[in-house]
Amino acid sequence: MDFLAEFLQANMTMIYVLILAIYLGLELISKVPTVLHTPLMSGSNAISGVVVIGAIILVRSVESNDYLALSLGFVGCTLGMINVVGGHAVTNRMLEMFKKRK
Amino acid sequence: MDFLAEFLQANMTMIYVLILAIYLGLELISKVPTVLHTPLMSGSNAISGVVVIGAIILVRSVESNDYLALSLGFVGCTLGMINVVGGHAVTNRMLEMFKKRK
Amino acid sequence: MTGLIELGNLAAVILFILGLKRLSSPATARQGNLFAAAGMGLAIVLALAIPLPDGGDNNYLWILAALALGSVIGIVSSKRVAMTAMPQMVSIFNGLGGACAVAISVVELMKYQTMESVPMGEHVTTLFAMFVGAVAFTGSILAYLKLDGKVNDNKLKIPAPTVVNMTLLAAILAGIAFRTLMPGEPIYWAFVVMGISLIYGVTFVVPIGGADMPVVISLLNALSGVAGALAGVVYDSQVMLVGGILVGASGTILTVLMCEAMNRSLWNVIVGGFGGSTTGAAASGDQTITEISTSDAAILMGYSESVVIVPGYGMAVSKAQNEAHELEKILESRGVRVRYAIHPVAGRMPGHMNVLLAEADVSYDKLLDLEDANNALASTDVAVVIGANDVVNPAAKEDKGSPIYGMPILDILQARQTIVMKRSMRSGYAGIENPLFYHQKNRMLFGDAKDTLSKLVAEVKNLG
Amino acid sequence: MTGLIELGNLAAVILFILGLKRLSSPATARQGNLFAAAGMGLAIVLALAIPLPDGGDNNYLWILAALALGSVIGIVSSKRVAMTAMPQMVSIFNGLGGACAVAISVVELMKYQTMESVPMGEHVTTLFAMFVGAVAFTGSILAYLKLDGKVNDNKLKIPAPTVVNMTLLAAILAGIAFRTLMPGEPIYWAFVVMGISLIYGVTFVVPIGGADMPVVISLLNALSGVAGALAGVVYDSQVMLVGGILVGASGTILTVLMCEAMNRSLWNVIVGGFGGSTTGAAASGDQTITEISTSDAAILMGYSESVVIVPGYGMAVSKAQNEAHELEKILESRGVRVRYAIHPVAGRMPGHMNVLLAEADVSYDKLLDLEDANNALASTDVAVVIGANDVVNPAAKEDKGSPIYGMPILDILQARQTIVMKRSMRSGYAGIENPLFYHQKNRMLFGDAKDTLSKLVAEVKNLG
Amino acid sequence: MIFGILTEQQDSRVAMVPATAKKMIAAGHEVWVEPGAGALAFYSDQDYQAAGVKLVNAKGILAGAEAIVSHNPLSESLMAQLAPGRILISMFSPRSNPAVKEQFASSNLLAFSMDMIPRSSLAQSMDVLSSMASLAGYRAVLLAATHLPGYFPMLMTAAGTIPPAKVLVLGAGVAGLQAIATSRRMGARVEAFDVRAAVKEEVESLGAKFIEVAGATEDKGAGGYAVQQSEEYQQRQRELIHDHASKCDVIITTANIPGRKAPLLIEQRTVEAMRAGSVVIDLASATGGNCALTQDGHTIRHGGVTIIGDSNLTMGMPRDASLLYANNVWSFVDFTFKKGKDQIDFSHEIVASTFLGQVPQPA
Amino acid sequence: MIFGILTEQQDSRVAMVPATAKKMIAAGHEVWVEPGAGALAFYSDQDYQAAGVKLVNAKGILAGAEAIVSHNPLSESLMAQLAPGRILISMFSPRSNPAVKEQFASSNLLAFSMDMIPRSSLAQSMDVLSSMASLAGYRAVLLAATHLPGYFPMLMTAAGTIPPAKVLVLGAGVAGLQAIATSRRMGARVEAFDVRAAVKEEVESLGAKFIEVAGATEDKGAGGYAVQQSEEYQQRQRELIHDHASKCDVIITTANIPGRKAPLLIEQRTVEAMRAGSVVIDLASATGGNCALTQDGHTIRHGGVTIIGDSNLTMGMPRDASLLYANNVWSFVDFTFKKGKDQIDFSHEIVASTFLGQVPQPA
Ligand SMILES: NC(=O)c1ccc[n+]([C@@H]2O[C@H](COP(=O)([O-])OP(=O)(O)OC[C@H]3O[C@@H](n4cnc5c(N)ncnc54)[C@H](OP(=O)(O)O)[C@@H]3O)[C@@H](O)[C@H]2O)c1
Ligand SMILES: NC(=O)c1ccc[n+]([C@@H]2O[C@H](COP(=O)([O-])OP(=O)(O)OC[C@H]3O[C@@H](n4cnc5c(N)ncnc54)[C@H](OP(=O)(O)O)[C@@H]3O)[C@@H](O)[C@H]2O)c1
Ligand SMILES: NC(=O)c1ccc[n+]([C@@H]2O[C@H](COP(=O)([O-])OP(=O)(O)OC[C@H]3O[C@@H](n4cnc5c(N)ncnc54)[C@H](O)[C@@H]3O)[C@@H](O)[C@H]2O)c1
Ligand SMILES: NC(=O)c1ccc[n+]([C@@H]2O[C@H](COP(=O)([O-])OP(=O)(O)OC[C@H]3O[C@@H](n4cnc5c(N)ncnc54)[C@H](O)[C@@H]3O)[C@@H](O)[C@H]2O)c1
Repeated sequence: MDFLAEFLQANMTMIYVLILAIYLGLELISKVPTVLHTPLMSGSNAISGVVVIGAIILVRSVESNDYLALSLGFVGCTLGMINVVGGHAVTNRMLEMFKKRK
Repeated sequence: MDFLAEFLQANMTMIYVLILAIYLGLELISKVPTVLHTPLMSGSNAISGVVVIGAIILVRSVESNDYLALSLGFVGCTLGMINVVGGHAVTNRMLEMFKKRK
Repeated sequence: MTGLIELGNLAAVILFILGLKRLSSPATARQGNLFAAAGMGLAIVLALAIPLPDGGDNNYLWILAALALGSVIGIVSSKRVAMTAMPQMVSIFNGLGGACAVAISVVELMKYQTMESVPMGEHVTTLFAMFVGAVAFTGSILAYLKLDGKVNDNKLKIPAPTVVNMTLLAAILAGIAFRTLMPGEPIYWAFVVMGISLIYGVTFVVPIGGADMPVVISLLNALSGVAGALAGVVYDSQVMLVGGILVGASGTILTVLMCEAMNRSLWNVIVGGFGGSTTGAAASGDQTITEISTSDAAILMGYSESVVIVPGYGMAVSKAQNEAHELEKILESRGVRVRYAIHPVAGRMPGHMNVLLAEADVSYDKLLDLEDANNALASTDVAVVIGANDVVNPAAKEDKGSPIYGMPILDILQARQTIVMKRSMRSGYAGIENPLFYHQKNRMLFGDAKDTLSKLVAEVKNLG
Repeated sequence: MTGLIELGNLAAVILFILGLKRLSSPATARQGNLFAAAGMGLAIVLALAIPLPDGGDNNYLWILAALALGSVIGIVSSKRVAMTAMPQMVSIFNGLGGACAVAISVVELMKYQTMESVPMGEHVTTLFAMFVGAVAFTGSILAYLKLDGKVNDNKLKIPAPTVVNMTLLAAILAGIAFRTLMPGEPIYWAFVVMGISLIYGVTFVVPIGGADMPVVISLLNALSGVAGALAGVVYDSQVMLVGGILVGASGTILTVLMCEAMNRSLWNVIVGGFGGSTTGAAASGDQTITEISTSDAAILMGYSESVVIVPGYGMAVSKAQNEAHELEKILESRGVRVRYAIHPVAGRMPGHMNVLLAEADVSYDKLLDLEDANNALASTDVAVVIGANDVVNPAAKEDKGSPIYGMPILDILQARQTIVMKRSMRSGYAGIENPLFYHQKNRMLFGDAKDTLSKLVAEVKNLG
Repeated sequence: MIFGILTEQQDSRVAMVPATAKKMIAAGHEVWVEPGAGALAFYSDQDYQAAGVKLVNAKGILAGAEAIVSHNPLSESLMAQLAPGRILISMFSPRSNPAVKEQFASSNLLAFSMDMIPRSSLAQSMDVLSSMASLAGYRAVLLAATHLPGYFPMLMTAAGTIPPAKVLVLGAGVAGLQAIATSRRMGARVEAFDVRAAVKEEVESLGAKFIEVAGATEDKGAGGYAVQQSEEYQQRQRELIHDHASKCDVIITTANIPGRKAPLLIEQRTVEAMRAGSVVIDLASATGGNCALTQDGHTIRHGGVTIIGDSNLTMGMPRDASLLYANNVWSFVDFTFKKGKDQIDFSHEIVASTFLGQVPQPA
Repeated sequence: MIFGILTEQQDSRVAMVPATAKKMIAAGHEVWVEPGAGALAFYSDQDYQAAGVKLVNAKGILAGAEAIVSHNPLSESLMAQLAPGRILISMFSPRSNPAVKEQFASSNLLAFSMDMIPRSSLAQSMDVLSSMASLAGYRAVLLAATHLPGYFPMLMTAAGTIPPAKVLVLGAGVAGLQAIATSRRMGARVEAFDVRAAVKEEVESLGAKFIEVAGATEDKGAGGYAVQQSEEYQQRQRELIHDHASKCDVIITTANIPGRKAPLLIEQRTVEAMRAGSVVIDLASATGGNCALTQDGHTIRHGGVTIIGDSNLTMGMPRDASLLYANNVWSFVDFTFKKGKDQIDFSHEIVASTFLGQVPQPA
């Protein structure tokens, strides 16, 4: 309880960021038409690949002889990158049909 | 320049709050119909009365014999409060017409 | 304790957000206002409760007195004000908000005098808060005076306003910079800055046409939002900060929207000059007509009890009968009673309107002939004229001189409000002026009937 | 330096936001995806550039290799996959994202072992990241298998799934708590938690029907977003945090929207049971029909080159001719070529359709008779059947046994895609089954023609 | 005032109907109707009595009524029996036979000709020409449809597709517009032509296509009426009309130029170019007809084409024709005799233009 | 095969039109037409020749044509001249006179009666009854409108408001529905009644009001046709119809029960309760009429009400009537004689139901 209060006060700004971001997340797509459900899912899934950033930082910060960490990190980077790149690519394909005819 | 970088790093979270809040501000009312322009203005004007909070904290924190500060603060509180209360009241009146008929 | 209070403040912020959101759609607007108010109430209470870092002796009496006083004034004045004078009221309130910001920053600044080292960031922020607050203050007051016609655009003028304003602005910024960089200098420098700011508020508004005041107020409102946010930084209060920012941001976009609504750019509103004429009331000869936007028209009808549609030759020309029927149906679906008033000579051949409305499959039972219509109109909220002119020309009743004097017309001015859709101010078949258009009960909705109607239908749908 | 990088990250976040925003409207969706991608690219570059607090020896080779490898795999697989298999693909990708989160949290956890005091907050966050990531990982993979039909709902079952899941969940939370409170204990406890999480991912998805997988994927996607955010906290990277949160939030609401779209509650999807039948493909006898939502139908038509409308008795019954005309007009305004195929015996009297369409003022030149229609249909993108049945019944051509064998019909299956609007699967005048409805080219759009059409018109308007 | 209505000679209509009579009586007038006057228009004597009308025989009416209302002018013999100062309200069509002007100038009867009501917005409630023209326009289409050996509307049936009938309306005045509207309703494709360019918009407002011939002379002074056109214009016009006419199934002509012979719009060659079974309805036949082959009051066959010349189509709808006429008259009466028959404002446009004969000098 | 078409006796229609003949010839048949046969239907001999038809006189046709197509059955005398095995395609209406069945049973001619085509979706392209009924329904409205002394549509004019005409349609089969659609188009208020409840939806789909009488007997076996109704049902029905009928301006009756006398729906008292000027069009007059006062083939006046009994309205539109009939026949021929006249599948519903006489035993 007390610990919680502490914590709250310490990270209040952070919490604001959270709340605002969450609300924004909801607000942004609240009016998406059904057709876009899948593309949107795929797109945001690609974004969820941000974890790759974590992987990168991780690999950068471990000693270059700690092979376990490195290889795990390597795997992480690869997987994350697949998620990111593949995700966006797939999304883009899904959205082909929305090319404007002129 | 350097000072700026410093500052940025120090208050990054704060800046995020700013950015998010601003974007949210824009996003929220981007689709308001013309009829609501005035009520909306009036409503947000009432919100802009938050400064009254400042006035309150101010008065609370000054010595109770510093009459200049007190009276200035008093004025501040009063004006701010007028803005807040009056604002919301007026807005409410403007919106009378939107009462749902059943 | 403080942690929870912080949470409370967060709640307040969320209430603000939801409030604004709801305020932007007719169906939820009132609720939105209440949300915002609740948020504010909460914030205030918390501000009273939150333990101060360095003790301080609270002075609750002063505060409560002030709050009580403020509330009373606020309530009373808002009850008193006439529906038509609302914008003026808002503008005054906004001014007071600005003043409040000024007041507290002054105190802060004086406090800094007593401290040996002043944190630069805080100092500059405070000065900005004062500046912005001051502009909002005097600006709003002048806006109020102009709106209320107490000050006349043509009376009050300044030469080369843009130059003047730029100069003042420069001076203020310089002043702030100077003040922050050498806080040692005597305090009155701060007041000099304040003074110029107050003046700037005036000179900023002077060149802008009275008809553009709403835009200005919205802009100043955004400013006072910013002032609040700045103050928030000073007192590092998230509520003030975020609340202020929200107002600042939404206020700005709202201002832009307002300009778009009267299709002008914010810039040409501010540098002013040709304010007025293009907007709100337009002058033709000595009389003036008032336009109405489709969305306002939509609200007007959507929230009325009964609507009478008066079709004329213009409906035929633009083949708008189906759209008219659309409008009828969607209004009916909102519980509005809709009927058509058919003037015997509307159109260009006997029964012209009948043919068209039948084609659009409008039920015969909704058609009122001259007599029934004139009875029905008395108890009608909105009479909508779709491309009719002569058949609703009051001159036939009032103006002995008129060539159509004595011809029976649809006396739509009996209705609470009338809206006339046509493309221009051109006259109809009989080629005579129509006083109806200039009547203060009437609003003009210009454009091809078909387009206008389909826009209208869309807007009514949006009312939700 | 770092300051600027931080700014860069901020930019990335903004790109994410704008990207999501644009992704939610057909007109801007592609652009949105690019925005998001750009943001991601920026973030990655910055992550490589940002100076590490405690030096660290970068290992760029490893990283670049990994990134390159990942990119290649990503590109290739996304190019390879068939349009129809997209959702499966997404689900795999999502799984990998989860796995990535697991990987890094494992490393982190091991790192903690080496430190004497572990900051509790960080520790718990990491564990949660691992947990969530693990669930997303195994869950997505199973979802993929189910979607791809590699795993059959009826084959793979667990008794009392809700109980099982609750237990596992409890175990995991307990594990996390235990781990954080006594970090001294051997590391494998962490892996136990991980193991259970991986299992939970499976048991969570098992009871949910294959037809509901899209919803599940969306949900898991939201989860991996959260995982990312948590990781963000660990590495205190704002991009990861905000980016993750955005995905988490929008993913959640998207999931809810998806459920609404097939009018079910998220809850009854998750506790599963009656998945399938009500959604996507519905079974009638042995054959299955596929439904389509109005908005999908709107897209289909709105972005096509040519549409042929086939009216039938159903249009007459629901008096939908005006709405049909509406649809025609709005499609034409988008540059789509629209015509009507009139079958000689459509309706209940000779010329039934002619009477109605004339009433709606549809131009005669847009009406195609049987012969012309069957020629036109070959080069038609979408054929929309409005309450017709017998006149588009392929049995007349194919099924010698059929009572209407030999009757000339509108052969709409020549069109690229067909949509049939009717209220139910009931048969028409001739009282016979219609194979068209079950054809894989065909989509059913159930409901009263009039309502359906006006919804459709609205949706097409929204395409903007 | 006392208004008298006699039975019309060879006309199915009647100049007053019960409903209107009721209004007049309510306004303090008296209405006398000859027994059986309304029979052919389906208004029975009982109906009249129920409305408060007095049934009076011809003799009585001629003797006692202050004003006599009729569609067609009274015969010489009847008029002879009228006392001086009596009022006559009828359609004397002074435009086509100016003689009547002299006649009344020399007589001491006050004659008002309903067909001279100005075509102003104000006077529209008295505008008999509009009421009758609109009836004629409507009925012309019915006639055409009945004589056409096929459908008007388009029909796509199991026994083949019937294309919509093509209708060409020449002269888009009140009658023309009504004809356009009615044909459209019945599902025909309609084209129309008129010298007055103003009409284009009106025609299109009814969903018909307007055929334009460049360079028509217009005369605003003509109060919306058409004026004589230049020779070479007429040439161009004839060519164009010929092209369109020969492609269509029904032609309805309503082209009139007040006081002059109706313009010739359809030549023989045009008729002969038309498809067998086609129909031409000429509403201008009374003033010579718009079609070269028209015979006023007769239905003839030229090749496969049926040509009907009839300017009295309204007689085919006596009930409504009588009703509308009666109402027009009542509006006129109410306007003109409001202050009593000795207080007529002969200077007012409406009165002036309808009045025949010389203004009585106030004694 | 060689198809012969003779001039119809007192009928304006013709059994074959150039356009259709062209199709038949293209399909390898020969078509002979008697000179002038199409004249009254506005099809000239040139048109036929242009389509590849051979003009042959009656004698020649009777002698040489393998099949003779006509609207009305040939006269005894003509039939006597036909060689055995000749095919006759016409409307023998065996339902109303079963005698023909015997006649052909004893003769050695192959007669197909187009009016016996089953009312199935499949057979609709041959369904003469539909084509003709739809023509009749359309024309009935024209007739009614022309006889009505007033407007059909509502008109709010300066000379008063004319309410829309009220039309009541009894029997909403093909003819009835077409009548409803047409009246609606012309702006009338339409009510309709039929014993078959299924029709309600169809009637409303055309924007008319359906009058419901509870408790009708239906017989799905009757293939969409109506069946005899119980006495007290008919009583209730008559009352209801009486109420509605007496309030309306036009009644169009199309009520038929195949093979029986048409049901009586409008009694004398009802007619007498109707407003003067009203019109009754009885399309069922041939089978006795739905109105008590109907006289088949005559237009009578009862009180103020005009009653027209006519089951041959299609003759008023010979051009399209002939066209549709010809197409129906062609679809039937193409279906029945595809494999040649010796390979007819007499077992098929369509053939079976139309064929009269006994099936020729394959030698
Ligand atoms: N009923 C008859 O038998 C008959 C026959 C002949 C003459 N008249 C006369 O016609 C007149 C009828 O009166 P009315 O009020 O129906 O018509 P009106 O007085 O002629 O007025 C029609 C109005 O519609 C507007 N308009 C035209 N096109 C339009 C479009 N596309 N969209 C929107 N508005 C459009 C015009 O104004 P803008 O140009 O500014 O758009 C015009 O002022 C009377 O004077 C009557 O006497 C009647
Ligand atoms: N043209 C003629 O002269 C004539 C005369 C008599 C019979 N027929 C026969 O009628 C048939 C005509 O074929 P058709 O395809 O036009 O009609 P149909 O085969 O009868 O099919 C009509 C379909 O419309 C649907 N429907 C009914 N009400 C609806 C509503 N309110 N909204 C949406 N859908 C609705 C019905 O399905 P749900 O119930 O599931 O909605 C029904 O399956 C042919 O068999 C023809 O032979 C024609
Ligand atoms: N003010 C009113 O309320 C009112 C009411 C009714 C009519 N009017 C006006 O009165 C005028 C006459 O109406 P009307 O129906 O009695 O006209 P009309 O009967 O005198 O003539 C019928 C039409 O024939 C046309 N015409 C003449 N010569 C022609 C030619 N050579 N080729 C083609 N067309 C030719 C005329 O332009 C007219 O439109 C119209 O302008 C009408 O709008 C006004
Ligand atoms: N399958 C097809 O494509 C097709 C084509 C045409 C007609 N049909 C069907 O054939 C059937 C007969 O059509 P029809 O026009 O030849 O009918 P019809 O001419 O035999 O009779 C006309 C109408 O009179 C009605 N009727 C009979 N007795 C009545 C009474 N006592 N009161 C009121 N109404 C009465 C009948 O129900 C029928 O609707 C209808 O069901 C029609 O739908 C089917």
